[in-house]
Amino acid sequence: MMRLIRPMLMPHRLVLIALAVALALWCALTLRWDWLPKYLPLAMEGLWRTVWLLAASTFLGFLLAVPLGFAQAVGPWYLAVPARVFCTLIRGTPLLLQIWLLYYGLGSVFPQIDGIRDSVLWPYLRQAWPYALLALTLSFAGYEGEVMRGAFSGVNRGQLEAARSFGMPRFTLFRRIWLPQAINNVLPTLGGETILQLKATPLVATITVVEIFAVSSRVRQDTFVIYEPLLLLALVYMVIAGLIALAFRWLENRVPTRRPGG
Amino acid sequence: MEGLLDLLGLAKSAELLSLSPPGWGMNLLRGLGKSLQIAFGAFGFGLVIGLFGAYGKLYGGPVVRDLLAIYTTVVRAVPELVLILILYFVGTDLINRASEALGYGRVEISGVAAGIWVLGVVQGAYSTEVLRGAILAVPQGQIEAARAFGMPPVMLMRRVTIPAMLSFALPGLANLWLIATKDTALLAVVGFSELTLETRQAASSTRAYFTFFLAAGGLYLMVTLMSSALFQLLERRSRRGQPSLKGAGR
Amino acid sequence: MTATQKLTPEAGAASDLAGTLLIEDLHKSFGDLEVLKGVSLTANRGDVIAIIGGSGSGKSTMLRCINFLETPSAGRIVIGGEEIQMRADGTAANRKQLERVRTRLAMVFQSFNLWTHRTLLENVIEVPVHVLKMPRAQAIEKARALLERVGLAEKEDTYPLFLSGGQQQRAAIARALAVDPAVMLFDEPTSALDPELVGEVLSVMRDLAAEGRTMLVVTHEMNFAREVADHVIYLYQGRIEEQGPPAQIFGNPQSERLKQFLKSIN
Amino acid sequence: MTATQKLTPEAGAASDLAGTLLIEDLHKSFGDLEVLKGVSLTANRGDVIAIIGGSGSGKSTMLRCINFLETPSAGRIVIGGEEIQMRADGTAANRKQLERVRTRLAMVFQSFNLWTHRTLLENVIEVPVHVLKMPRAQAIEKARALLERVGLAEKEDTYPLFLSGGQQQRAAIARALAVDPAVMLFDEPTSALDPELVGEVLSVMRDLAAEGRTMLVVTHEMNFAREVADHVIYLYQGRIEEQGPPAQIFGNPQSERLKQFLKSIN
Amino acid sequence: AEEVKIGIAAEPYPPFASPDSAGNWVGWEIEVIDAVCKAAALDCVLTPVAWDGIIPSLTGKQIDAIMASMSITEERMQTIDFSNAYYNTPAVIVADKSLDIDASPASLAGKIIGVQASTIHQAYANAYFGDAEIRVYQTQDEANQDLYAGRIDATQADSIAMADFVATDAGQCCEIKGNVANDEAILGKGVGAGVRKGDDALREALNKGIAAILADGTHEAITARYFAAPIYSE
Ligand SMILES: Nc1ncnc2c1ncn2[C@@H]1O[C@H](COP(=O)(O)OP(=O)(O)OP(=O)(O)O)[C@@H](O)[C@H]1O
Ligand SMILES: Nc1ncnc2c1ncn2[C@@H]1O[C@H](COP(=O)(O)OP(=O)(O)OP(=O)(O)O)[C@@H](O)[C@H]1O
Ligand SMILES: [Mg+2]
Ligand SMILES: [Mg+2]
Repeated sequence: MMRLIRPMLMPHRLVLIALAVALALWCALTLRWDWLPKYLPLAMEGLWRTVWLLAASTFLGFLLAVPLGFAQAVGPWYLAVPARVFCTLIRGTPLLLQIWLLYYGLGSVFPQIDGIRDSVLWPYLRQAWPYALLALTLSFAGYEGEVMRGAFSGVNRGQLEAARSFGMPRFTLFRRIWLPQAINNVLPTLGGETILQLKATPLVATITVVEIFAVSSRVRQDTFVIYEPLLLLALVYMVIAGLIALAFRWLENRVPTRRPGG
Repeated sequence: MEGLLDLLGLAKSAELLSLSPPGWGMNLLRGLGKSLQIAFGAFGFGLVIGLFGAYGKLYGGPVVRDLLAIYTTVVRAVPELVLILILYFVGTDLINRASEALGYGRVEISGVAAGIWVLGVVQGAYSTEVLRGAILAVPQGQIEAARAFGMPPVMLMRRVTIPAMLSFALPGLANLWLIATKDTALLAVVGFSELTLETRQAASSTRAYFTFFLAAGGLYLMVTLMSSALFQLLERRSRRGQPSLKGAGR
Repeated sequence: MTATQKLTPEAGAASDLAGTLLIEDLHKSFGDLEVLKGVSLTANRGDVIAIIGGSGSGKSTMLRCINFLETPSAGRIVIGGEEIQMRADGTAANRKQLERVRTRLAMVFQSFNLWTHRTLLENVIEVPVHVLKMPRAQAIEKARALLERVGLAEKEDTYPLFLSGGQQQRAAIARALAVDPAVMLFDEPTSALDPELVGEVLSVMRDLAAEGRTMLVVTHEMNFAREVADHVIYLYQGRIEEQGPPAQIFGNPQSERLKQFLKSIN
Repeated sequence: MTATQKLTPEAGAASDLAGTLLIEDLHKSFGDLEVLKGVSLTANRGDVIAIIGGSGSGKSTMLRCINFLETPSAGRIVIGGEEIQMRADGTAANRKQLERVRTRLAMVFQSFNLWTHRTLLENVIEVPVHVLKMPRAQAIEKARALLERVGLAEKEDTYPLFLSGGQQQRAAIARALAVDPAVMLFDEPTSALDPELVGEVLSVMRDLAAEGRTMLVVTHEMNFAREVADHVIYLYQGRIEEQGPPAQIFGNPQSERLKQFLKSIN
Repeated sequence: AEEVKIGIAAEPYPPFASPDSAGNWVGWEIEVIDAVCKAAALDCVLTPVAWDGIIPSLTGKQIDAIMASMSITEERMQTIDFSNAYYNTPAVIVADKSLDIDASPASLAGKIIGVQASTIHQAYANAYFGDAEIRVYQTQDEANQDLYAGRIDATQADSIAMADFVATDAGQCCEIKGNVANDEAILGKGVGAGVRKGDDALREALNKGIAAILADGTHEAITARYFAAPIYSE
C-alpha cells in the first residue's frame, strides 16, 4: 500500500492532484448535469454494448490473427500471399468505409436473395450489430495479423531449436513454445492495439448500433448540452482504457522479464 | 473500351467518376489532396512533438515526465473524434476569447490550420511513444561509446541516436502516417471537406453508394501502398548495416 | 588420418545399442559453401568424444546435423541402432521417427536456449510431461532431484533471464538430463562463462562422464578434453584432420595444422 | 596490501603529465549495493596495468567510473594532470572539461559498441572529424593507416554487424586509436573470442604497449597479464586485495583469495 | 456590410441543399438563403458544417447563423434563438406497400422505425413510438436505403423529402402511409434560421429578409421551381 502512496506524495504530484480535483469540482459544480439521471439507463445499455463489442471483436479477431500472422511469417506462399493481401486491404482502407461497405453494401445484397426474408437468419441479418461485429473483428484481425507476423518471426530461433532437439512434435512446439513466446513478446503492443480497437468502436454508431458514443450524441442532440456529455464520455473511455492497460500489465507481469534500464 | 465497360455494367460508374463535371472524380481527388495536406502537416507536427516528448520522457525531470505521461495517456485513451470535437471547439473558442480580450477581435482560424493542430496533438502522443521505444532499442553501448569519446549531447543525438534509432522507429512511424491519412476523415465533423466527406456527398447526391465507397477505398489503398513502398525504402536504407533477419523464424 | 572403427548396428539387439552413435561420410553445404566434407565417427555407449578445431571449421554444424537441426547434404546417421531415414534432399523422411530419435538425444546449446517464458522447474519438466507423457508429479520429483544435483534447487521458481550465465548453463544440463538421454551433445558448454564458473560446469560434466553417458562435446577447453575425453577429434575446414586418444592428440600431434592450433592456444 | 605509490600531478607541466592517471579512494554504490569501496591507483605514462578479479568484483564499474560513464559516489580522478571537477553527487561539474578529457581517453568495450549504422571507415573517422574537427581527408588517411595496421584494410566499407567478433574487436581498437589517446581503457577485450582470435587481438595490444601508451586492461587472460603488464591489480569485492608486478602476483601470491582465484583458473 | 457566415449541413439534403460535382451548393434552401440575404442587405457566405457539429459551430462562433432545414423546437430554443419560419412541412410515415399500417402509434407498435439523428423526427419517434424499435441514422438517405433493403419497416421524415423518395426507383417498394399527429412542442413551428442567443441584430435582419421575400413573391417563385405545392403556411 505504502508503495502506491509514497510516489504520490512528491510535491509536484500533489499540485497535479490538487489541480485535477479542482478541475473535477469545477466541472461538477458549474457545468450542466441535470440531464444525467434521465439518460443514465440508456448510457448503461450503451456502455454494455461498447464493452461486449470490444471484447467479442478482439477475442475473435485475435483467433483469426494467429493463423494470419503465422501464415505470413513462415507459411508457404499460397497461404502467405492471401494473408498478406487481407492484412494490406484491411490496414489500407479506413474502417469507416469497411463498415459501410459491409452494412450498406453486403447488407443490401441479402434482401435480393430469394427466400432469405423468410429464413431463420433474417432476424439477425436485419440487425446492425452482426455487421458491426464482423467489421470490427476483421479489422482487428488485419492489424493483429501484422503484429503476430512480427511476433512469430521474432521468437528466438534457439528457443525453437531447443524444443525441436528434444523431439517435440510440431503442434506441441507451436502450442507450448512458439505461440506463448510470440504473445509474450507483443503483449505491450497488443495492449495498445486493444485500446485502439476501443477507440474504433464509436464508428459503428454510423450504422445504427447504439453504443456509448451514440448515447452521448443522442444526449447532445436531444438536450443541446454540448461539452458535458463529451467530457463524461472522455472520462468513460479513459476508465475503460485504464482497465485494459491494467489487465495487460497484469498479463505482462505473469512472466517477469528483464528489461534494459532507461 | 466503352463496349467493355458496358459489358461489365460499369459505364455508369465510369461516368460518375469522370474527372470533369458532372463526374465526381475531381471532387474525390480534391478531397484526397486536402486529406494528404492535413495528414502531412499533422504527421510532421506530431513528429516534432514526439521528438521532444520522447526526450522529455527519457531524460526529463520528474515534473516533465509526469506531465508527458498525462498527455500521452489521456490523448491515447480518448477516441480521436471526441478529442477533435473538444479540441476544435474549445481550442478555437479559447483563442478567440484571448484575442478579443487583447483587443484584436476575432481571428480567422483556417480549417487546415485547425485540422493540423488538432490531429498533430493526437499524433504527437503516439509519436512520443514510438520514438521513446526506438531510442530505448538503440543498444546502450552505442551511446556510451559516443559519450566515452567526448561527444556533446546535441551532436550525440544528431550523429548517433537518431540515425541508429531510425530503423526501429520507421515501422511505427509508417503506421502513424497511415493513421494520419485515415484520421483526416474525422475532420468531416467540423465541416472539412476531405476525402471521406466528399465521398459521402457524392454518394448521397447520386445515390451510387457502392461506386463511390469503392472508389474512395481504392484511393486510400493506393496511398497506403505507395507510402508503404516509400517507408520500406527508407527502412531498408536505415537498415543498411544490419544483417537481414530472413529465416530467423524457422 | 586414422581409419574410423566400424560398428555394425544391425548386428545387435536394440537395447544393447542404446547410447551408440554412428556417423558415416557426413556432408553439409550452405549454398556454395561446403562446410562438412565427409565426416565419419563412431561412439560406443559411455564414450566421451571431444571435438576441437578453429572457428568456422564446422564443429557446430556437425553437432546440429546429428539431430537434424541442419539437414545434411549426404551421409548416414545411426542413433541407437536406428538409421534416420533421409530424403534425397537430406530432410528427414519420417517425422515421427525423427521425433522419437530426438527424444533419446539431448543437446546443450552454447547459448543455453532455456525457454524464457517458463521457470527453471517448468523448463525441466516441459519435455517429460508434454512429449514423453510422464505424470506431472513424477516429472516434478525428478526435476527437483536434477536441479539439486546441478546446485540450483533454490532457483526452481526463477525465470531463466534472471540467472547468471553459469546458472543458466547448469539449468540447461538439468533440462537435458530430464529426458534420460542416451546420447548428449554439448556445443561449447563453457565459452561464455568466467573462469570460476567454467570449473563448476566442467565438474558437472565430469560426473556425467563417470556415469557412463555417451557424450559429444565441442569445446575450447583443452584441459577438459585432455582429462575427460576418451577420444579427441580435430576438425579442420570440414574434415577430420586428426583424431585419437587425448594423450596422443595433445602429446604427440602429427599434422602441422594441429600442432599450430595447439600452439596458438597456449 | 601494498600501499599505492604517490604521484603528485600538480608538480610538473601538463605536457609531461600527458598519459598519467591518478585515482584516489574511488567509491561507487548502486542504490544500497556498494560496488567499489575505495580504490586507488596510479599510472605513469606508458604503464600497462592489468586488472583481474572474479565476476562481479567491480572491474567494469571501475573502468566506467574513470571516464564518468558511471558517476562515482566519492573519490578523485586526475587525468593528464587535470582533476575532473565533481559535484557533491559525483556528476561531472563541468561538461566542457569532461568532454575535453574524454577525447584524451579511449575506451574499448567488451561488446565493441561499434556504431552499427556506419561502415568501419566511418566509425573510425567519426570522432576525429566531428569532435576533434580534423579535416575529413586527413582523418580518412589516418583511419586507413590504422585499419591497415589491425589487418582490416579491405573491410573499410563493411558495416560492423557483418564482421566476425575478432574483426569487430580489432575495429574497435582502430576507432580508439584514431583519437590518439593518451590513456586507453580495455574492458575484457578478448572474452568473446575464440582462442585463435584471442592471440590476434593480444598481439595488437602488445604492440600498443611497446609504443608506450598508458593502458588499463580488465582481463581474464592471465598469460597476457603475465607477459605484457607492468603492474597487476587483483580486485575482490570492490577492494584492491593485492597488487604488484606480475612476477610477484602470479609467482608468489600472498592473499588467500588470490591464491584460490589463480587456482580456479588453471 | 459585415460578412455573415451561414452554416448549412455538409450532408446533402436534396432537394433543399446539395452540392453538385463542381462543388456549388444548389437547391431550394440555397436559393432562399440568397434571396433572404439580398433582401436584408447581408453579405452572406455559405459555410458547410457537419450536421452533428452545427450547433457547437454556432455557439463557438465558427458560423453566425444556421439555415439547414432546422425546425424551431422548444429544446433547441434553450440553446439558440430562431428567426421566424421560412418553410414548414408535415411529418409523414413511409412504409412498405405490403404493410397494412397507418401513422398511429398503435399500428406501429412492434415495428422497426428509422429516423435521422438530431431531427424532430427522432424526437417525435422517441416520444410517441415507444412500443416500436427506433433506429437512428446519420442521414435520411441511409434510412431510405434500409427501408428498401427491408431492414426497417417504416421511416418518419419530411413529407417533401419522402415524396421525392417514393418517386425514385428504389422508392417503388414503399408508399406514404400518412401524416403523424401534430405536436408543436416537438415538431416545432416550421423551419427557421438559428442564431446565437442574444444576437438580436442578426435575427431581426433575417426576419426582415424572410418577411420581404414572402411579401414580394420571391419565395413563391422559388418554390414553384422545385415543388408542386406551396410549403409555407402561416
Ligand atoms: N546457416 C548458415 N548459412 C551459411 N553459412 C553458415 C551457416 N551456418 C554456418 N555457416 C558457415 O559454416 C562454417 C562453419 O560454421 P560452424 O558454426 O559449424 O563453425 P564452428 O566450427 O562451430 O565455429 P565456432 O568455433 O566459431 O563456433 C562457417 O564458415 C559459417 O560461416
Ligand atoms: N547499473 C547497475 N545497477 C546495479 N548494480 C550494478 C550495475 N552495474 C553493475 N552492478 C553490480 O555491481 C557489481 C560489479 O559489477 P561489474 O560489472 O563491475 O563486475 P565485473 O567485475 O566487471 O564482473 P564481470 O567479470 O562479470 O564483468 C555486480 O554485482 C553488479 O551486479
Ligand atoms: Mg560453433
Ligand atoms: Mg565486467
